[in-house]
Amino acid sequence: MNEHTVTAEIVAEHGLTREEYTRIEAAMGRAPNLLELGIYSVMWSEHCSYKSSRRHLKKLPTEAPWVIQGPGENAGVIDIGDGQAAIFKMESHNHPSFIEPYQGAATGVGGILRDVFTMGARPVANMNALRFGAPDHPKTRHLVEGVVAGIGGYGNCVGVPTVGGETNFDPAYNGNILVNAMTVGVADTDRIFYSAAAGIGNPVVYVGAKTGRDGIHGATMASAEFSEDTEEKRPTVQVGDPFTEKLLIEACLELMSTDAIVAIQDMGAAGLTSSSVEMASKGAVGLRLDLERVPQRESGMVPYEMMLSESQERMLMVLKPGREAEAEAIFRKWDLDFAVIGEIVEGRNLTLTFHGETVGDIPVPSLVDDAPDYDRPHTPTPARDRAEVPAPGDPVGDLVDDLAGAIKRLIGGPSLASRRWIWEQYDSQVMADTVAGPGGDAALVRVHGTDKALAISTDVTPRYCYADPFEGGKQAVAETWRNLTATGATPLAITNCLNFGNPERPDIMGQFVGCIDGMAAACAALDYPVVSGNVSLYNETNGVGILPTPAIGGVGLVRDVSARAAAAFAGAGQTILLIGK
Amino acid sequence: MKARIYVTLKEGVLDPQGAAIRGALANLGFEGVEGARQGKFIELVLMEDDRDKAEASVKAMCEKLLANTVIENYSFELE
Amino acid sequence: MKARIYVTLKEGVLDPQGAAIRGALANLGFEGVEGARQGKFIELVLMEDDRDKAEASVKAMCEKLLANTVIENYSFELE
Amino acid sequence: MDSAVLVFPGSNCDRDMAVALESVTGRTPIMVWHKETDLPKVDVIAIPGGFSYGDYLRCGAMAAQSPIMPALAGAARAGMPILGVCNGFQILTESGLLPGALMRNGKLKFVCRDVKLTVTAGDSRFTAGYGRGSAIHLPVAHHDGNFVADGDTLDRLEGDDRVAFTYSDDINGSARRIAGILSENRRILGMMPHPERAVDPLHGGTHGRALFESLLG
Ligand SMILES: Nc1ncnc2c1ncn2[C@@H]1O[C@H](COP(=O)(O)OP(=O)(O)O)[C@@H](O)[C@H]1O
Repeated sequence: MNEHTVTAEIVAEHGLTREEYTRIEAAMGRAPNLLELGIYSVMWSEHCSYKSSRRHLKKLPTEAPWVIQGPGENAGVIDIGDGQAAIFKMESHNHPSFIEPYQGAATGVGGILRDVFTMGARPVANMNALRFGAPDHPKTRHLVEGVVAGIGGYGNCVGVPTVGGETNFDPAYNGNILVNAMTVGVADTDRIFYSAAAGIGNPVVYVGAKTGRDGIHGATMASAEFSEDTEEKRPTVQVGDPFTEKLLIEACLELMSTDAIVAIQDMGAAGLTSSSVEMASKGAVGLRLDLERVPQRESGMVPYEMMLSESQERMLMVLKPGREAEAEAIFRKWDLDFAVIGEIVEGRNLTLTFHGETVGDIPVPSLVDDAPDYDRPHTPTPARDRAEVPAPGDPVGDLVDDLAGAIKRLIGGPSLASRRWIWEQYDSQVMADTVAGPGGDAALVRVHGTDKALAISTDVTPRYCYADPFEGGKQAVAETWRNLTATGATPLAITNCLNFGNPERPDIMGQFVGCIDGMAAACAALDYPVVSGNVSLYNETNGVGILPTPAIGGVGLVRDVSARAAAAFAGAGQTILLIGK
Repeated sequence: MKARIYVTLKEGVLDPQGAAIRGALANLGFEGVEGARQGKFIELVLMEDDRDKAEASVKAMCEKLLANTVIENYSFELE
Repeated sequence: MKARIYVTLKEGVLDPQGAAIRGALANLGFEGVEGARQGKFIELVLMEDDRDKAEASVKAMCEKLLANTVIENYSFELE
Repeated sequence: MDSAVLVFPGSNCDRDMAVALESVTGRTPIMVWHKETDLPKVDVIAIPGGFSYGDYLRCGAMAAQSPIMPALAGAARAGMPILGVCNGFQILTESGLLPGALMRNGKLKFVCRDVKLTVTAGDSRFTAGYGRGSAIHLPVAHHDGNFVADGDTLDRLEGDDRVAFTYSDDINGSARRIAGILSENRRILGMMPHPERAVDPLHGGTHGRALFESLLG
């Protein structure tokens, strides 16, 4: 099998530094083979290991009496009363969406949905936070059309309403658009599923779509700074299949209504690698996968490709012994692949076999606990001159004497113009529980069969974060809090997607640290914890970074939806009050 | 001059439509369909009479608009 | 045996996709595109070696599923 | 009144349809999986919206070939009231139970919004509660709602008073702004707008209720 010897060049191609490679050799007590190197490169990528951000994320408040599960699982879980929980998370799909806007955005929606239904929730709402380059940049129109069509194409088909989001334009995103997608789901608190594997001898089961050679290296790609030739290389992008995802949602929820599942994890950006490693790591068990049993879409696939494939619409789970047939019947009914591909074993190793031969054997703790954790140098953002900060839309300084003209220009400009063109392409009403869809302060989605509603809002103002990361981070959290409050909801918790440039630059790292400190301060002051999130770094092309963009997704609860508030003035003769300074 | 353009997914790219077609044909009792791929078929009527010019122009149309060369291949015939 | 199937809109059926292609090509500066129609191109791999049987079977597949004969025509080649 | 809702892989308005039917009829609808070959004894059958088979190939094409469809055709011949909404309408045209076809929207984009409709048809099992000519609002949410048929068919539909609803504005390029049509015996209705999304005051409108109430007779 892995007859390749690992050369310095191969190490570099995997996005690992010399020091990181030395660490791998030390952890393994020998040189890794190519398959093992591939697995380390995935697990130690910025995307999976959070090596530049981990120590800073620890500063965010994550606890409150209503938090059932904070960061660390597939999604965060909060208690919404009556034995029910809201489960939610936000995630980025920035680089793939720049390369192939339709499929990049579509698979972004697919990925975040899986994070949520993996935990036992039926997804009830999608949101999307989008940043594009200047409206007159030659690429912008194509990117906007593709991203919006992709989000709609996936979300509409799976039958989850897209109820809101936000859209900004700024030249800083010309070479790096941001596509952040959020999903909110609802589960019963006694039916929440986690990823920790357990039970020596329990079967490890693969379900969903077959594995192809999709996006091999995709996870490492998302961690490497773009250079101008990225488009030429045309890396494999994944094609999403929302129809299969819809079947997967129904099949998983059907199996989850039994007690056959021990643990379950979706195959995210790093596919079989991250799912199997995370399940083994959380459960402190060993895991063996017999790779020839993986359902394959293409012939001649080798273990390296199977472990690194990013094929979509797949899940990994551990079942209780003897429950395979029952589970298989459910997945067959939904025309999905089902295969027992391994088992939980003694020890702490991930052991990979292929036709009976051991092709890889890695101590799991070394993949997770020994992953690099960098304290990257960071310099605080200097106080900026007004002129340095992007304007809040079209300038109206010349119209001081013409208020109507100024308002017209403002609401006609790209920052404030109506987003109807976008959200009319999304089915915002399927499931028939949307009480307030796009167009207001926060979306309201009734919890099916109750009088409660979840309020959801995504916000951040990147130019504030650029001017002053601490105040900008604070403001983004506070804005979601205000938007939720404005519907009559009690804000409960947030998720986030932290989009920044190259963390190896101290000024960018300074923006990152500043925003986190600001977010932490606001969350603490508002008793509004962070329960999940995602970090996307290296959003930079040829040394030009994006504006610091920590997108916040807030979720709140309206106990009696008939008592909600709406944004529109309801009639003539009513009193208008201004609250606050 | 007429151009008949075929746009197909690259090898190895997931083709959900093709897979669904194969499944539906099997459900309908058509056995022995080993593979199915769905692509696009575009017909253009061109004002151009010069074959070489038409060829260059259709190629450019495919690259720029008709095919998404990240995931698709194209081929064409002129007549 | 392989089947290459072309599904096209019947004459007289308005083709919004074709019209959009034509408009987009014009916007991109491609002049002289007089007409554009978009159809489907489906490739099947069949286990059948008998040409006549394959032909009958593909015809049935087109009639039953692959084309909607209210609005579409189809044609195919076997190879 | 008892009802059944057909469920195909990829249906996603099946629950919404069931909730709407239950809220009007007071009886829980029977959900019928597409692989069944018999229909339960009910008074109305609904085919819900969604993306059966992912809308791959053509919307509704694969669902129209499902095992349950011969039974549905039999029920149709026997005069059973059948309601197809959105993807359900597409399935009805693909299976030949209603004439015409639904193509990609004229502007090629998915469109989700409230639209103004005219109830064009006189009496039918579905429209009786509205009264001919009344103006109503219902949501649409579709990518392929552009109704196409040849001129003769369109003339016949209009001449026989079988156009149930028309859009007040051009929403999707539909021939003669047709939003919904009836079968020859007036007992099958296919429509793109979603009445089941307009039965509860929280939906923002309740003009869909009268359609279900008409069924109660
Ligand atoms: N990408 C999007 N997807 C869905 N809805 C969106 C999107 N962008 C904006 N919206 C909706 O448009 C409305 C206005 O957006 P925005 O100007 O960002 O809101 P605000 O500044 O009031 O928070 C909001 O209701 C929002 O939910």
